[in-house]
Amino acid sequence: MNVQSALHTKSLLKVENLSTRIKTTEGSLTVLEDVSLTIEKGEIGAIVGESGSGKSMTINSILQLLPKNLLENYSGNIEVDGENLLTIGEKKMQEIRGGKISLVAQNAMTSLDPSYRVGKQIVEIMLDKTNSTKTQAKEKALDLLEHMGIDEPERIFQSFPHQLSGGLRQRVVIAMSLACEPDLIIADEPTSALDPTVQLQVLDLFQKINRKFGTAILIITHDFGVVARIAEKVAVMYAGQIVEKGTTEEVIFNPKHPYTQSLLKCIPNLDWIFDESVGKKPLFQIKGEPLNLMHLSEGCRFVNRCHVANDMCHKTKPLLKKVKPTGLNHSVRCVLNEGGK
Amino acid sequence: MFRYILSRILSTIPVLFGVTIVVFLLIRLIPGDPAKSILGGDATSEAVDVLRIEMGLNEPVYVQYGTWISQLLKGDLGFSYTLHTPIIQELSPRFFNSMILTIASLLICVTLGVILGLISALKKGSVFDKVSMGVALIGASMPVFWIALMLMWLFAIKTQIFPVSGMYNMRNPGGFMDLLHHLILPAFATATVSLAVIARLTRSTVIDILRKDYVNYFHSFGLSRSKINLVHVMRNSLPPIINISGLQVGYIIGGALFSEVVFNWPGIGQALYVAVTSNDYPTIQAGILLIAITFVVVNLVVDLLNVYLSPKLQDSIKAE
Amino acid sequence: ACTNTTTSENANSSNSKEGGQLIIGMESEADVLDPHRAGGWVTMRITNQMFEPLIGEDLSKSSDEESVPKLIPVLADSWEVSEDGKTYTFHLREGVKFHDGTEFNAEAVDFNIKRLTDKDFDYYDNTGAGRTFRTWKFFESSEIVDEYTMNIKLSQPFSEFPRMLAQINSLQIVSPTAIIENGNDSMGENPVGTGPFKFSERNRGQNITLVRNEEYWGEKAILDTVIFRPLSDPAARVLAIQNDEVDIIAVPPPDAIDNLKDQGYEVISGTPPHVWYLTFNFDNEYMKDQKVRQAINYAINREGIANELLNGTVNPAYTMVSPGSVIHDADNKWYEYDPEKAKGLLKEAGLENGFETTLQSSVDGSGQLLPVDIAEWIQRDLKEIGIDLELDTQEWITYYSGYSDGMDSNVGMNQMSSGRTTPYFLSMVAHSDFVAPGGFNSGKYVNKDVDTLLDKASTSLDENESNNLWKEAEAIIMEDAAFAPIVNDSAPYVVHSRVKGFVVPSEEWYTLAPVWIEN
Amino acid sequence: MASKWKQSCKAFLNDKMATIGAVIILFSLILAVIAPWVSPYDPNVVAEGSARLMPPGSEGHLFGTDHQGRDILSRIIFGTQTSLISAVVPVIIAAIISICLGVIAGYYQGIVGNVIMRIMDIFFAFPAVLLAIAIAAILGPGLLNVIIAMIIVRIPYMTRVVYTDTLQESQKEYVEAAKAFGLGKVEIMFKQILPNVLPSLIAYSTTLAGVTIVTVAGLSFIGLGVQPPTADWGRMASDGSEVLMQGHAYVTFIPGIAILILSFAFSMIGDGLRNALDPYEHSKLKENKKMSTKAIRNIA
Amino acid sequence: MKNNTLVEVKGLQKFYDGKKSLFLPSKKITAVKDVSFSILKGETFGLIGESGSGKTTVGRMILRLIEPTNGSIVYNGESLRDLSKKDMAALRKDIQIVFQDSGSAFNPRKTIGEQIAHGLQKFGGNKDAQYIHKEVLKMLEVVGLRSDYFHRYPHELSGGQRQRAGIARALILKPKFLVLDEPVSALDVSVKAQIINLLINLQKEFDLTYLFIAHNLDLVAYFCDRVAVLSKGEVIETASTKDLFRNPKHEMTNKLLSSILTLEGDLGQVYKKRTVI
Ligand SMILES: Nc1ncnc2c1ncn2[C@@H]1O[C@H](COP(=O)(O)OP(=O)(O)OP(=O)(O)O)[C@@H](O)[C@H]1O
Ligand SMILES: Nc1ncnc2c1ncn2[C@@H]1O[C@H](COP(=O)(O)OP(=O)(O)OP(=O)(O)O)[C@@H](O)[C@H]1O
Ligand SMILES: [Mg+2]
Ligand SMILES: [Mg+2]
Repeated sequence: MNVQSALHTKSLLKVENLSTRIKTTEGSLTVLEDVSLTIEKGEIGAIVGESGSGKSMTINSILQLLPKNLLENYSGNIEVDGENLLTIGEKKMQEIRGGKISLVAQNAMTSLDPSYRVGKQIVEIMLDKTNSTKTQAKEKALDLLEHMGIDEPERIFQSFPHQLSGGLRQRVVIAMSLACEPDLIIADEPTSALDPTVQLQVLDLFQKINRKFGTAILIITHDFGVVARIAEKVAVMYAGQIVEKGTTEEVIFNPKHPYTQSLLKCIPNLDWIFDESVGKKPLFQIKGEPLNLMHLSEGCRFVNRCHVANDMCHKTKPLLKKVKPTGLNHSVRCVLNEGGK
Repeated sequence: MFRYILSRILSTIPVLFGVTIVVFLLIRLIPGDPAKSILGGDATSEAVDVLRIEMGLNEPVYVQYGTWISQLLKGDLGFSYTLHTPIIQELSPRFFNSMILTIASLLICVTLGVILGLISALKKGSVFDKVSMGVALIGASMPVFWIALMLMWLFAIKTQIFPVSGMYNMRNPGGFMDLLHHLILPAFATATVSLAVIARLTRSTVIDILRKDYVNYFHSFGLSRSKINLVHVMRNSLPPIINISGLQVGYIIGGALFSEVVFNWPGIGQALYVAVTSNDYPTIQAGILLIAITFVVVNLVVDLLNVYLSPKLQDSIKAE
Repeated sequence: ACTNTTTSENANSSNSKEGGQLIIGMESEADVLDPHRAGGWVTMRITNQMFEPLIGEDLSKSSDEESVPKLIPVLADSWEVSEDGKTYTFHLREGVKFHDGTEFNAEAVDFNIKRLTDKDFDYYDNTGAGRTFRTWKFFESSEIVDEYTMNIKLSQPFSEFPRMLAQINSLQIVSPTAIIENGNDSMGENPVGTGPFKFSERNRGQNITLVRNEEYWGEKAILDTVIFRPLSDPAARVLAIQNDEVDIIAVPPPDAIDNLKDQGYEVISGTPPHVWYLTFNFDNEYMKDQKVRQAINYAINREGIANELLNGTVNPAYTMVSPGSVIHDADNKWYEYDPEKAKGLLKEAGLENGFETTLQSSVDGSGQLLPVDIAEWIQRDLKEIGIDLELDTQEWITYYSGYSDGMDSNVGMNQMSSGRTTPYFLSMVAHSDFVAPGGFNSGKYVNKDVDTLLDKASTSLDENESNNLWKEAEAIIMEDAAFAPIVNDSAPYVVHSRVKGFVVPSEEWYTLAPVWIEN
Repeated sequence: MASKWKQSCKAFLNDKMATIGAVIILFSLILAVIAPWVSPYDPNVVAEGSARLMPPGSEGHLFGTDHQGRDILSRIIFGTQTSLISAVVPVIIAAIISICLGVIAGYYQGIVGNVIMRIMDIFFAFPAVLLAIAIAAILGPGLLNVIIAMIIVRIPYMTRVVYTDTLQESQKEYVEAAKAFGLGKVEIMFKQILPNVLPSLIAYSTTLAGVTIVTVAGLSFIGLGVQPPTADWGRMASDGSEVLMQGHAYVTFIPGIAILILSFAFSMIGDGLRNALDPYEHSKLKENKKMSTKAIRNIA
Repeated sequence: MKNNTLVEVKGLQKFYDGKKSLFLPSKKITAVKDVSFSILKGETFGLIGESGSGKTTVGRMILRLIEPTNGSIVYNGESLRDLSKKDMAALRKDIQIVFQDSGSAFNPRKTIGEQIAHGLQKFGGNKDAQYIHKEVLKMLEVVGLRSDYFHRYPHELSGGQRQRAGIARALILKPKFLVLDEPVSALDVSVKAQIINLLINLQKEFDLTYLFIAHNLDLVAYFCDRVAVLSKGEVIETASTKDLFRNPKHEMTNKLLSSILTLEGDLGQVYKKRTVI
């Protein structure tokens, strides 16, 4: 939204220098390092990154959903409305979950209990989190379903998850996440399992919700197309770190990190279809494979795949720093691009 | 739905048909002459011949099968070689007694097994989990007759808390409480192995479901773990637990044979034991058939129950 | 053969005794309660309380008091035999009623005889006929003289016929009305006889309950009810009596007996007509040799089996004549334990280096004691004299039905447990008429002299003469060593001290009419 | 190839319980072989000078003597032979037959598969123990007949495991890939699919071997097992019941414990194998629960 | 024109029997209703459609991995459905397939090398083990895999590497025609680009013809020369990529196109913008 406002008001969600370590059979593993991001009220943000880059881990850390036997420790700060989630305790945390922040699950197919009617599941959450009666909750649930652009809310309410198509199920999950009127919805790859046509509808729905209820949305995706369509600001993740963040325009049209640049170049160029004069350009290709967190070197994590890396990159650990001349919010984690070129 | 139930019921017919063939063939395969077995070793060969004709043993096999089936359908299970009585008279009261034992064992192993498995799953990796699963594995590795003997030794001989045998105290039968008193040891002996199996399965099922996305998803809404466990985990563990419990009925009926013998429980298993030791083939045949039919019916009920419990299955059936 | 004396003299004081309930733990479930069809002693002990024969045995005396049960008139007041020994006339008791209220008379007896002998009779019973064919071996016809007089004609004299009739499943009289009304099979489920007890209920595997017959023609039973409870596990029987769940148990495990005695239970036993014996196979190359048979007889330590293995619940047997039989003479011992003599005999037979052969045995069965344990004991004894015995064990019924087929030539011997109060038992095991396959003479022992003696004995009309003939036959059979008698069961029952009047006669069964419970 | 086995071995050896199980089985295998040399007495004959029912710890009789005066330790040692044979032989033979039936039924899902599986269904209508009893009763007692009965009883269960796995595997794309190369049906079934089905069958078979020991003991109790005087744990445990009441519980107790230990050892190995033989187990984080659930369900 | 056609599919149909129980009437499931198209030598032919529209079924029917219920498949002038088993087997080395789910496309219990070698063992003229080994290593190099992957098991490879191995396996027999069933759908953007580039290079190098099946349209738009749109088992539109994307005739096609999200908005808008300019 408004870039300046961030400076003055308290942010809705503010993650600062979050690092998360988990236990694995081969020892402890830092899956998130130095992750910082903020979401303001009513804002739509996005996190992009390839598989395994730590997107889901970020969300699970924010909501503290990592199972005890997996989590080793968190460090850093996670503030919601000024309250530090890492210190408020499990009971308060439970109120935040679903109350202030709710999740749209990555996989709507498996995130609904197959044994209960979907309506009952929405109502269950309402009854648990608010003081409403059953009939009130049902009414509200039907209302929500209608808002989701569902024609026959009553029928959907009475359906079992498996009776619904992927798109409908995703809508139900979104309705569920709205059940307690949260301030922030975090959606983990809400559309990657859907048909492209349905994906578009769901994205539009998010936008509608954002406008209508003023709910802030943090969307997780690996698709820059989605980011471009919906987000106001975006953070790009690679190997557990945010490598670049800024407004969507800044990041997409003026990417500073070689990784972001490469990713964007990987998107096929369709000019040849519209422009007779150009032929198909070969796709840009990042060399190598996504990084395995188990084998980290001391320098930049992207160094082995980077097309501009030099010796310095191997040695110095880059920090996330503001891109100087351009934007106030545009930051990048690259020694070569600090302060821009 | 009705059509499905009907078709499911009908689909047991070929199985039952196969079961009768297997059971019929069993007795065909015995070496020796059934007529002679009936009359005993010192009967005249004339008497044996008469009986052979009477029993239709000179007919071709398929005719014999036909006769046998048509008698079965009339409720005639045949005639015992050694007891010289119509088998139905021998087995029907015993069947009832066996059901008492089976149901009691089932109740024990399902309730205890589920509780044990559930706690173990929720406290996965804890001492309780390790101990109870270790014990469960041991429980599943013991012969039922041995468990029965050991229980008997401990609770009926050493401590005399429970009676050793029978269903009632003959001197002064004390109704239901008396029955219960007599029931506990054989029921536990029969239930042990299944208890272990159910506990293990419940544990792995619950662990599986605890890992499901929807369980974690509900947690992300701040619902308490205990509530999720109660509402979602339990509900979704139900079908596999019912499934395994249904299958355990077979094991329990098999195990009941041993505890019935050890505890002198007047059930069908005891009759089978006597029949086996005296080579009373028609009774073996009838007993096995009766149990198989019961088992088929139990499986049918379990299937239908599972359909009832699984909305997805119901729908795929409706779609047919 | 016998005169009519009145029954049960010790029952005269019955009015002073209370009734009550007696529970008997029996060693297995009873089979069918139809006395003609019943197959085992366990069942006969129950049917004997409900059914009565024309001529019976006096079961009220223990073996000690009377080593052979006397023949007594029961449903027949008296009987006589014709000069030629072929016609028996029975004068039936008047005023006897079946439990179903119908009248007992000559027609009823005729009905019963026909049920067992007349193939064309509507109520002919194949099973019953098969079971009793030895009794009816020489039967020709029956004839109703008047309402209470019956004639039975035989084709040849048969001195043991009355005794055979008294053997309990030969001619126990069942109610014709009950059979005509409910069919031939009904008697097993709803027994109707004339005895001192009547059938009350049966729960299979749990109990068979009899109640006193208040209408009984003779001295009424004292007990109100008798419950027979099947407890097939020996240990369970012991526990049941220790826990006071039953009053009497049959066949206690030998190891438990001392303990039970210490705890104050009475152990009552008798000398029923029972022999556990080996039959030598005359088709076998080694067993053909009399010396080998004798050697084996000498080599077996019968005392050891009786006292060590079976803890004194049996007695060593030195003859094939059953104890409880008129001609039994306990002092006449053949082949007492003498391994050296046995070795000598083998040497004489040219087998000093020993040989291998097989002993067939059942693993269990009615009256079988501990067949495998005994067989293993014999195995060890024979090893001493160089004979390697291989055991071939089978389940009882399989074994029993194969028994009368005889043995294959490679089998040396097999084992049986049997006996009768009548000396006719000798014919059953040793007469060539009963040679296997088909008969009880499983070893195919044939000796013309023995045959002649046995035939004479069974047709002789003079009791002394026939007894002498039986004894002569016994001597030859034993000299031939056609068998090796091992032990005689003493049929121990463990009885609670409050049970009075329970007597084990020289039979495999008993009567409960004189029994009472002392409070 | 080698690395895969190494990996599996490592995973197996890391599993403490499975290793213990393997040690037990190995030990009893050795014991079975050297029984005639290590057994203090002839198992079937009363030793010179020993009495009946000597309690455990008596001189010269570590486990005491039984109701016939035979040395229980010697009988236990010799009993390993019959126990191992009756556990392993039926399972191996049943496994071989089941592999053929199950793979064929799973791959040809048409009439052939249907007929095979419907026949199996019929056998599923009988509780396994009872079917074993019925078959053994009809064949008559004896070790060989028990083995035959156990083979027949185990086939339906193992076939079903092979069948469902084959069904699952044959829907995977590597089978299509093999078809695209024009591989024959037999090749696909036994060279492509079978190696993927085998591990879970091996694990399941091992568990079943443990169950089989227990079942065979039950048959012995009924008198259908190994015939006397051959030493057999099941028979020993059930014969001992005669003197159990007289306070000689050890005559039953000791062979029962032997059965328990051996059967337990097989289950432990089964569990261990289930985890160790799974190629995904080493690389992926997720635990593969599918197998054990199925295995447990099928034992009944 | 005609002799330039490599594969021609006509009136292809596939029904499945939905029968579940002996006592219930069976119901036919239509997987493919009516599909006809032809693929020219050397081109990349795209097959797009929503999920469940029958794309995979069509692809596999061409290889006769699934037996069609009706219709004809002509490859290089030969009617595949009329071929004997033996002739078909011989033709298999000409037509190969790359699967979507690289996880299950490899036998988990055989090494990558073994599985790539399979085709050579079956069809290769030279069955010498050493020769085959060499060939496989060559192929691995072609698809950009190091030689030490030869001895690895499938689960030891990443998704992208497995997909390369899948391509190597398909190419080892030097086929002329490759069916690519969503070969990159499961991959990350960066890896996707690598694979597509590889496919394009291979096509040039080996003179391949592709049938490219996808539901993600951006790649189809980039990669294919001609496209057929499948909906509910029927081909609703076939055209060259340019024509199709510029001038979608069918409403369904239009919808599909609009769902392609580019950085500048969805393709529908982009196109409108472009044509206005
Ligand atoms: N249970 C776990 N044990 C060990 N490592 C884990 C676990 N869960 C996640 N990781 C590791 O943490 C890193 C981040 O995983 P995360 O799930 O956040 O990725 P993601 O960006 O959400 O990927 P995707 O797009 O596939 O969902 C990965 O490298 C992953 O291997
Ligand atoms: N073996 C089968 N039995 C029954 N129905 C089948 C079978 N295989 C496919 N189908 C059905 O045929 C239809 C077409 O399936 P197909 O897999 O070809 O679709 P697709 O276009 O490849 O979808 P996706 O994009 O999801 O891969 C689907 O509705 C499917 O349910
Ligand atoms: Mg994720
Ligand atoms: Mg597909």
